[in-house]
Amino acid sequence: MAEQVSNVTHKYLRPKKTFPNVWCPGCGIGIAMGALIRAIDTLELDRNEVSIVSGIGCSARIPVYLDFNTLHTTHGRAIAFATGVKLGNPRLHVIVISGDGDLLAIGGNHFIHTARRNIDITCILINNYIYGMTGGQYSPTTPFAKNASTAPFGMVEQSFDPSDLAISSGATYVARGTVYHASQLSRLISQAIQHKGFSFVEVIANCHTQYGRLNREGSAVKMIQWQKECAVPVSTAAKMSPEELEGKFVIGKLHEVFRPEYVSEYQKTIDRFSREEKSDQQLQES
Amino acid sequence: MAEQVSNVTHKYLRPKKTFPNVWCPGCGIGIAMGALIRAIDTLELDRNEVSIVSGIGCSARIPVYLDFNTLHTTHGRAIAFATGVKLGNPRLHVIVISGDGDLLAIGGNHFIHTARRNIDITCILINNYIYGMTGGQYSPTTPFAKNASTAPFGMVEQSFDPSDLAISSGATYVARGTVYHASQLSRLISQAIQHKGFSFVEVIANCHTQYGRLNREGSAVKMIQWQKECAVPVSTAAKMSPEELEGKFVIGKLHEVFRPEYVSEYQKTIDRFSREEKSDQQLQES
Amino acid sequence: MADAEEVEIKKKKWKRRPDPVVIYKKWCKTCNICIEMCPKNVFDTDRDGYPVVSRGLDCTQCTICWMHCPEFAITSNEK
Amino acid sequence: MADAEEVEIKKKKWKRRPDPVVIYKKWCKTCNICIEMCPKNVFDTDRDGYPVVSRGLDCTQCTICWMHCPEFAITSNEK
Amino acid sequence: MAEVETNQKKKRPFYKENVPLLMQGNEACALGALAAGCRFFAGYPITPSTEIAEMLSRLLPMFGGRFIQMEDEIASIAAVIGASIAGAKAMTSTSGPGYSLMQENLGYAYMTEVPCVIINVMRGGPSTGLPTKVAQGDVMQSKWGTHGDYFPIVLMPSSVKECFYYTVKAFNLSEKYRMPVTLLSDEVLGHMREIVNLPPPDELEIVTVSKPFEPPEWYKHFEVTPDYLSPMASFGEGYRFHLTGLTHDEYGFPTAKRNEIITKLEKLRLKTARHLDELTDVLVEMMDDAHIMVVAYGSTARAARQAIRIARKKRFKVGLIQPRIMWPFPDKIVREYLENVDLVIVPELNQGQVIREVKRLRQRHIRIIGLNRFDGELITPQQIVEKIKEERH
Amino acid sequence: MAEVETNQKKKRPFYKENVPLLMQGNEACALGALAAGCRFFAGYPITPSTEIAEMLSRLLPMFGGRFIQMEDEIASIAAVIGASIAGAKAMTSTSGPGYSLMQENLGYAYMTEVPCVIINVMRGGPSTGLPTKVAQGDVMQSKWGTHGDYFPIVLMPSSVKECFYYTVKAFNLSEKYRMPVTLLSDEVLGHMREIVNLPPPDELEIVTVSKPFEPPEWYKHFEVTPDYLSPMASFGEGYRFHLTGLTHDEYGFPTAKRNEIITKLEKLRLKTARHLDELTDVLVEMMDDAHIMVVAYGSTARAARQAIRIARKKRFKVGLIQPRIMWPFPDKIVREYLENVDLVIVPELNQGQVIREVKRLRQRHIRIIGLNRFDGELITPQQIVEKIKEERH
Amino acid sequence: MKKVEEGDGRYEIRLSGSGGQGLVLAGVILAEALGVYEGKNVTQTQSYGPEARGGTSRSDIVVSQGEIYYPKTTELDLLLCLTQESCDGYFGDLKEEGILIVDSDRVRQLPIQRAYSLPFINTARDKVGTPVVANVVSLAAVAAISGICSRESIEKAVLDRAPRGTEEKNKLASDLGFELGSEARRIRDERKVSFTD
Amino acid sequence: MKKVEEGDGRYEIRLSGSGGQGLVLAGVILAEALGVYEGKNVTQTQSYGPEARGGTSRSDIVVSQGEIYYPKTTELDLLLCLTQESCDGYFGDLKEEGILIVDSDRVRQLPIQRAYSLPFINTARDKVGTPVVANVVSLAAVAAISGICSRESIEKAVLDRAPRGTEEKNKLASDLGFELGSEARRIRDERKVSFTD
Ligand SMILES: Cc1ncc(C[n+]2csc(CCOP(=O)(O)OP(=O)(O)O)c2C)c(N)n1
Ligand SMILES: Cc1ncc(C[n+]2csc(CCOP(=O)(O)OP(=O)(O)O)c2C)c(N)n1
Ligand code: SF4
Ligand code: SF4
Ligand code: SF4
Ligand code: SF4
Ligand code: SF4
Ligand code: SF4
Ligand SMILES: [Mg+2]
Ligand SMILES: [Mg+2]
Repeated sequence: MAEQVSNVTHKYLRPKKTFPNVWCPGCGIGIAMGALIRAIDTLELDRNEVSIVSGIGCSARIPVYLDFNTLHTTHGRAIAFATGVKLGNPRLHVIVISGDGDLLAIGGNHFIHTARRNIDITCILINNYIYGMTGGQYSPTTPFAKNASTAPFGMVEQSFDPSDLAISSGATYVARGTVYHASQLSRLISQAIQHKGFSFVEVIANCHTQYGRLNREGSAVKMIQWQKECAVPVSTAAKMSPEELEGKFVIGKLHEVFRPEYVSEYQKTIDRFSREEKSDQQLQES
Repeated sequence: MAEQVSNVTHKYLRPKKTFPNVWCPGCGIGIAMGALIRAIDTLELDRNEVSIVSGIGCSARIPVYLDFNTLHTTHGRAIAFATGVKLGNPRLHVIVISGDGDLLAIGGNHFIHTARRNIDITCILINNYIYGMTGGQYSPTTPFAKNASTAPFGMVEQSFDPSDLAISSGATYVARGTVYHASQLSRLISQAIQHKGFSFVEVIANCHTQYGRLNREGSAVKMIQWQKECAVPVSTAAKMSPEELEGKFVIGKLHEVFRPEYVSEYQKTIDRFSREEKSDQQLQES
Repeated sequence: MADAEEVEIKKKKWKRRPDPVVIYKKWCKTCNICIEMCPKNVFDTDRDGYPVVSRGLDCTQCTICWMHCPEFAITSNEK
Repeated sequence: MADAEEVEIKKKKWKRRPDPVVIYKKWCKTCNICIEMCPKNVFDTDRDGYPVVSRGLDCTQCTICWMHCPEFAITSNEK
Repeated sequence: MAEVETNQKKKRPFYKENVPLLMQGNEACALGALAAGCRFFAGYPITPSTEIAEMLSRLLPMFGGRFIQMEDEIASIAAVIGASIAGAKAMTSTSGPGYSLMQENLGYAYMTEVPCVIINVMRGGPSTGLPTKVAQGDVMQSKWGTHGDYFPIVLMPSSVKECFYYTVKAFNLSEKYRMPVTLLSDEVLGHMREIVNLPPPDELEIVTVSKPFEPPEWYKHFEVTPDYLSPMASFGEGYRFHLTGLTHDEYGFPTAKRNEIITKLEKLRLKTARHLDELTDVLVEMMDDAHIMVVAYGSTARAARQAIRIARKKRFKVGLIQPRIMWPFPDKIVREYLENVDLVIVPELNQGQVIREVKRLRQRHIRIIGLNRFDGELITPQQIVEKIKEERH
Repeated sequence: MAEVETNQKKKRPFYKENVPLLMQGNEACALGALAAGCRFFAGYPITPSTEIAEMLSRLLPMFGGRFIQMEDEIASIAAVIGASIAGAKAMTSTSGPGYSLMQENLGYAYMTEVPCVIINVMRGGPSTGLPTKVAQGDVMQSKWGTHGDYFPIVLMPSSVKECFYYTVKAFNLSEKYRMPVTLLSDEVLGHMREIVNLPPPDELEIVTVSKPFEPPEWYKHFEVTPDYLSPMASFGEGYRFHLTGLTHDEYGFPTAKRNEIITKLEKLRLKTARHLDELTDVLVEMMDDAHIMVVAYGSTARAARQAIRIARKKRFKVGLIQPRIMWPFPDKIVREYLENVDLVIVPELNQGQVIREVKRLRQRHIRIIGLNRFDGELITPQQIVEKIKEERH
Repeated sequence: MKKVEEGDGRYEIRLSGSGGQGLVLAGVILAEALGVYEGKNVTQTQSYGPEARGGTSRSDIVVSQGEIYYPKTTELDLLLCLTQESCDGYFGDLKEEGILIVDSDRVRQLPIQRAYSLPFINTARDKVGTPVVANVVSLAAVAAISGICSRESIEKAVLDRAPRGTEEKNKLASDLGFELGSEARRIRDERKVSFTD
Repeated sequence: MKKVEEGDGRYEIRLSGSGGQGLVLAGVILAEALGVYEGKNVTQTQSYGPEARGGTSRSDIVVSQGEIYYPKTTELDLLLCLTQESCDGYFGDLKEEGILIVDSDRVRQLPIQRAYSLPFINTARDKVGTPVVANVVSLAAVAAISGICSRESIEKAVLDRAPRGTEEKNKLASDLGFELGSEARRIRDERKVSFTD
């Protein structure tokens, strides 16, 4: 009855070794993973030429379930590994999956620099406002005054706006979606993959087990519904005042510009010299 | 004839152990150091309560010449050390001196996070667009297509705008100056020190030995004069089109806002509990 | 009458087929997301908390449930 | 005449004093910044490249030279 | 976190004196730190050490101290060193991956002689390895992890009670010797609960770094004293000194002069080498008549202590050496006991680390063998007994 | 940089075969890398290694390779590992502080069995230390620097020529054993110029990791073969495998099963342990009748080679053991020679590191002493000769 | 308390079931009762990690009059199982003469005859009104059956950890558990001969 | 070439002066001349680091027919000094019988009588037109005086490194240096007795 199965995501899973997955029941990460798969499927990429790279965290567990070239690296370093993968074999579509701790705390430097270089990599941030895997410590996106296991009296630090940071670091495609808006999310991810240059998609996801528990935000379902309430599409947001936007967040494509992309720029140097090489047998120090 | 000496900077030097300094003749770092000293002098800070912290690089050599509480740490980590110094003794005025490699390459993460926290530290970036100390490798501020010893065919990466990055990371005071505009620079630095929260001053400085040599930009004097030509005050810039601003940079105070400052926010928690402590001898897990 | 007819057709259609969506219980973690998000209220829960298709006829194959199942435990039967 | 007078006064003033600015040669690295930046063209160079005050009378104590000396090698004599 | 299990929360006292309290090793470390006077913690969460951070995030502000979660482990140890320089007793806690990341800045602290405490709650390695399982794979790393020569002090407790007392001791030694002290705990110790009777804090011997008494002009931050320990001023106390990771003179200013370099680098060695008596802390059991010596440490020593008792009942003359200060290694004691035995067994939760140190001290042919387990579980007493039997079949 | 001195620039050939060329050790490393097939370099500048990066930034694009300067050393080694996984021979170069920072990700590469080469041009430590001076302070770190158990291969050349050949060898071993290989050079070697006759690249033996031939469905990335070496597919070749730093099964999927864990971690040990013959590379000089043995390595071996010749003239029966593969340590050879000597001198540019390994192999009472220098200068032949005289006064 | 070969009065207990049944907390309470209120030496351990997320959950207690060297369990003197899965998985760790206690509704397949099969969960649900306190019920029963810990100590330890406002329910759960346990023990004592077959 | 106790034909040279005088390059050229064009073994080293920035600069060459074990200099056979400072600083490293060559205008205080004091810098400035080539002038003189390297090899090595368009000047500098050196050596050879007092 294989024909019967029409959930396209299943084509891309590694069911034997890895399922059921490690995530808590209702965790938004799985929904985001589905959106990613559908984006790749839509683009009809050769799965042998797709590489998914992650660091450490609940979100970072995504690659193991996916039947691509997958790389589960060290905490925070996924983007730096991904840069090597891309340069080692520029034909690959390289996609990084990361959590807010992984990408923005320990991995923040690699994030801003990779954005700066505008290398053709797509980076997906699963932002659940907390360190899920280690048990609910605060992250650089935990909002001011919210609770975390290491902020027992409320967060006293300010938080990042990851998309803002991406833009001013140099990312040339930036979008935000939620797991509630799962089909829009697929579209944003596929735009990001198609974009030539560093593209970034922030996905608002629920971690009810840690963030939800510590902040009494209820079940997975409740947290996902909260996303619906607070999300404002880009077009609507354009007409709203800052006060009206207070406590909301904007979803959709936030930013797209075109600047020289790193791999192609570097290729120009290579091409120059391989031409010269042909004409000039003995290589010269220039 | 000590009376005769009226160069106020001399009051703050450690002449015996450390002079003449290590910098190349004409290096802009010395000028920036003078501006820093005059800023501190103007504010009449108790020198026992000033701490200057740096990483590694030519710029990072500043502290050793200054008669304050000085800390020359590891490459890129100055801001993280400084955070500890500030929290270990919040009475101290903590000032970080850093180069573009130190602060923005290896140290980029500490930079954006410290800005995010909005902790009351002042950070001065000596931006000379290159790694001076190690001999002219490209840095995150080396402009596209410029030469460096590791970009022998021209820089293929995009570069950061450090002040932009500071703003979107959360810095609450951001300014830019040059060593040519040395007295304005002093003023900006003293504003930055006075500002409560994370303040950032970018100083455009000349490294003729490396950047200048590799890009044929001439002597120290020539490079300093270039600063004069390209700098546009904030007020003038406001009236200019992006095209007119092409190839120029804006100097002056770029950004100032007020947000809860980390040390004071944390202090509130401490105060709350020290009050409780008085009333309740046996501490309770809350 | 048209409505009634449609329902008839649907009924026939579904008679020949199993449920419009299938839940793979081995992967399902009973998070309830499908149940709550289904706009047509197709699901009920069994006593162990697993979703069961109770009103299969109402399903419009809107994709919402399987797109939001974090466990990849829902499969559409509509090809 | 006022001008001439002023010059006279200046001259007297400076007669009683040493140069308006003093170069500490041990620290000076002959970078030329002071020489080039002085708006009054007060300095010349000696044969080793060190700045020497040649037109001290013209100095307005504008602070530019010592503010820009990277070596802290210039001291004003004006208290 | 402790909280996960005690989520039916309630206000409970966390420090009661002289009554039995049930607590985890990680909690005992946190309380030990507080008792020792720790007033600053900077860290980054990592299993299985996180409870230490979580507990201190709650308790430190109550004592006027500060907790901060930094952006990574590099920043954490940097902040700890900075705070210590500014006068606060400071610590961090982590596990293998974080400990690896801290190595560069740890070297800085050794070089600049800044006291601080690092707790590494070991888990299975290498790399991410087995995050929730026990191992003792970082023992050699704690001696050789950063570049260049340095001479660390590393403690290894083996019970929850020792987690408390050795954390206090870590601070005391750190302050006295002005250097980072690492406490190597492990996943089992960290998460295990045992009964501890906490002493009244004022009954604990607490050491704080000695302060200079001379006027600032005379003060040398790294003065070479007869015992190689120099008084330490903090930032803000009027001594405006300079610190650098470059080789430096006694004042702290960078130097490239040969004699000053040698003075400095030898000082780093001599300050432990000249105090080996104080820096030897070994539990010796049943060694008087032993022909077989077990050398075990940390959690593994618990199994060994049971094993030698079982083996004695089976008439094997076996004893135990348990270094509780692992580095500097207790050369003298181990060498002495090596004289009298003909078999040494070194059970370790790794593929053979400390056994190399024991072999290094061998001066004649003796059989020295390892018993190595690295699947994330403890070595059992039975395994050690079996090994003894096997060797003496 | 080379350029700084040759700033009267001119187009000069950088690789001429079979004619004497004057070059620095760092340049020889860069050329060795190219000759070995290196096509990716990611690094971060640091004295005294920077010339390697600078030279490769110029040369790699000429060969269709890629150079990238990353934001720090952590990113550098990460990118190197990533590129290697994607199929490029890859390397980085650094010095102590950078090597410390790379430790966590090095552990990842050991765990995931990814080939790559790291050149550490050693300078004075600890910490920032003496950035422009020679030292051999990172030898033990190269064995124990990251957390958990791992079994590294580390090479130590002692001339510019060896810088070339041992870089090639580093790549070859790295590919064969599928693991990071560290080449420990030092400031003197790196900056010293000597004459090298470069071989025609096609005369060099170049090893490239073996590729799987089975279909993707059957492929096990970490298959335990009889020789413990598994063929390696790269990303993009149709084998869609998974890599993780968690303990994993032969396919690469995370595992917590005891037998799979043990299989994996033992494989890491056995793949070197089962090939000790190939992994032993020791220069032995004048040991046949020696009563005194000098164990020296890297730059220090140069002085030792001269010293034993001087001492022989003075009728001291002295010989030299120079490990050029430092790790795995050549236990067998050293142990053998220890049988016949009664004095061992271990000159090192540190406070005593490799001497511990020599002592570890001692089975009877022999005098083993160090000759340690750590002021940023080389040990001279005269110092070694003096030491011998002193001992045999 | 039974002596084991090497220990001086060492006694090993495992409380097992599925995650969410509160057995880790029960283990902590038992350890506290034994260690804090009865002055015994005690160690409590549990398994962390992937297994801990889903599936079975366990909490091990070693108790002894003397010093406890090896802190983990090796051979169990007593095993409590609230699910079939945990019973299947851990039964092998029980000593030959060890005590097996199971929930009568969740564990249908008993590996041995001489087990105490008692309705902990149903008792909690039916008599206290919430299955959440099944851990306390079974904990008290364990104490009663093994005789390793006094009723008072268990009660104190339970109330110590009970959240404000739940004291009554927990007290009730503890009482019910003790009754279940004592009754079961009484029956066993009576049938002594046939029971230890 | 003179034999030293332990070496087989080992000869040690130091070229010293101040930073910017191009002596490191001169050392590289000399090493290249010896190694590449004369087929000798050679090592060239220099000091890096803080000292290298300001102050004195030096380049050391060890040359030998046989294998060079220890690559650094220990006792110099020949020392060239283009500044007083470098002469003061390094003279102590010269062997008793070693050759000292100095710039006659920059080194006024000679530590020993039997030194070659020649006007390298002035020759470069006055006869070639730029002091920049003083390094080549002195390099050629060193070769001529020591006899360690042929004129052809030096010339080839110099031209090899000379930037495009500067070949002539460098050739001239080399010629002048050789003449200076040969002449001085001739004089010394003539005055042999009195010279080696
Ligand atoms: C070097 C290092 N430090 C710390 C950790 C522990 N750690 C694992 S995941 C994680 C945070 C995960 O948070 P996030 O990236 O937000 O992912 P989430 O679990 O929320 O999806 C931490 C701190 C580690 N594995 N390695
Ligand atoms: C961990 C580490 N990596 C690399 C270095 C080498 N290093 C020293 S300074 C420097 C760059 C300095 O550049 P910048 O910060 O711009 O300072 P500048 O010298 O230009 O003032 C580098 C790469 C180091 N000391 N430590
Ligand atoms: S802890 Fe949070 S992020 Fe992690 S799997 Fe559970 S719900 Fe998801
Ligand atoms: S190298 Fe550049 S930055 Fe460094 S001292 Fe010289 S001029 Fe200044
Ligand atoms: S496809 Fe849509 S209507 Fe049908 S069951 Fe799923 S959510 Fe409900
Ligand atoms: S969404 Fe998926 S996991 Fe959740 S209840 Fe429905 S089928 Fe089960
Ligand atoms: S103070 Fe002004 S006018 Fe006087 S010398 Fe200096 S720059 Fe010239
Ligand atoms: S600016 Fe200072 S260093 Fe430069 S020439 Fe003038 S006095 Fe000398
Ligand atoms: Mg998260
Ligand atoms: Mg710079």
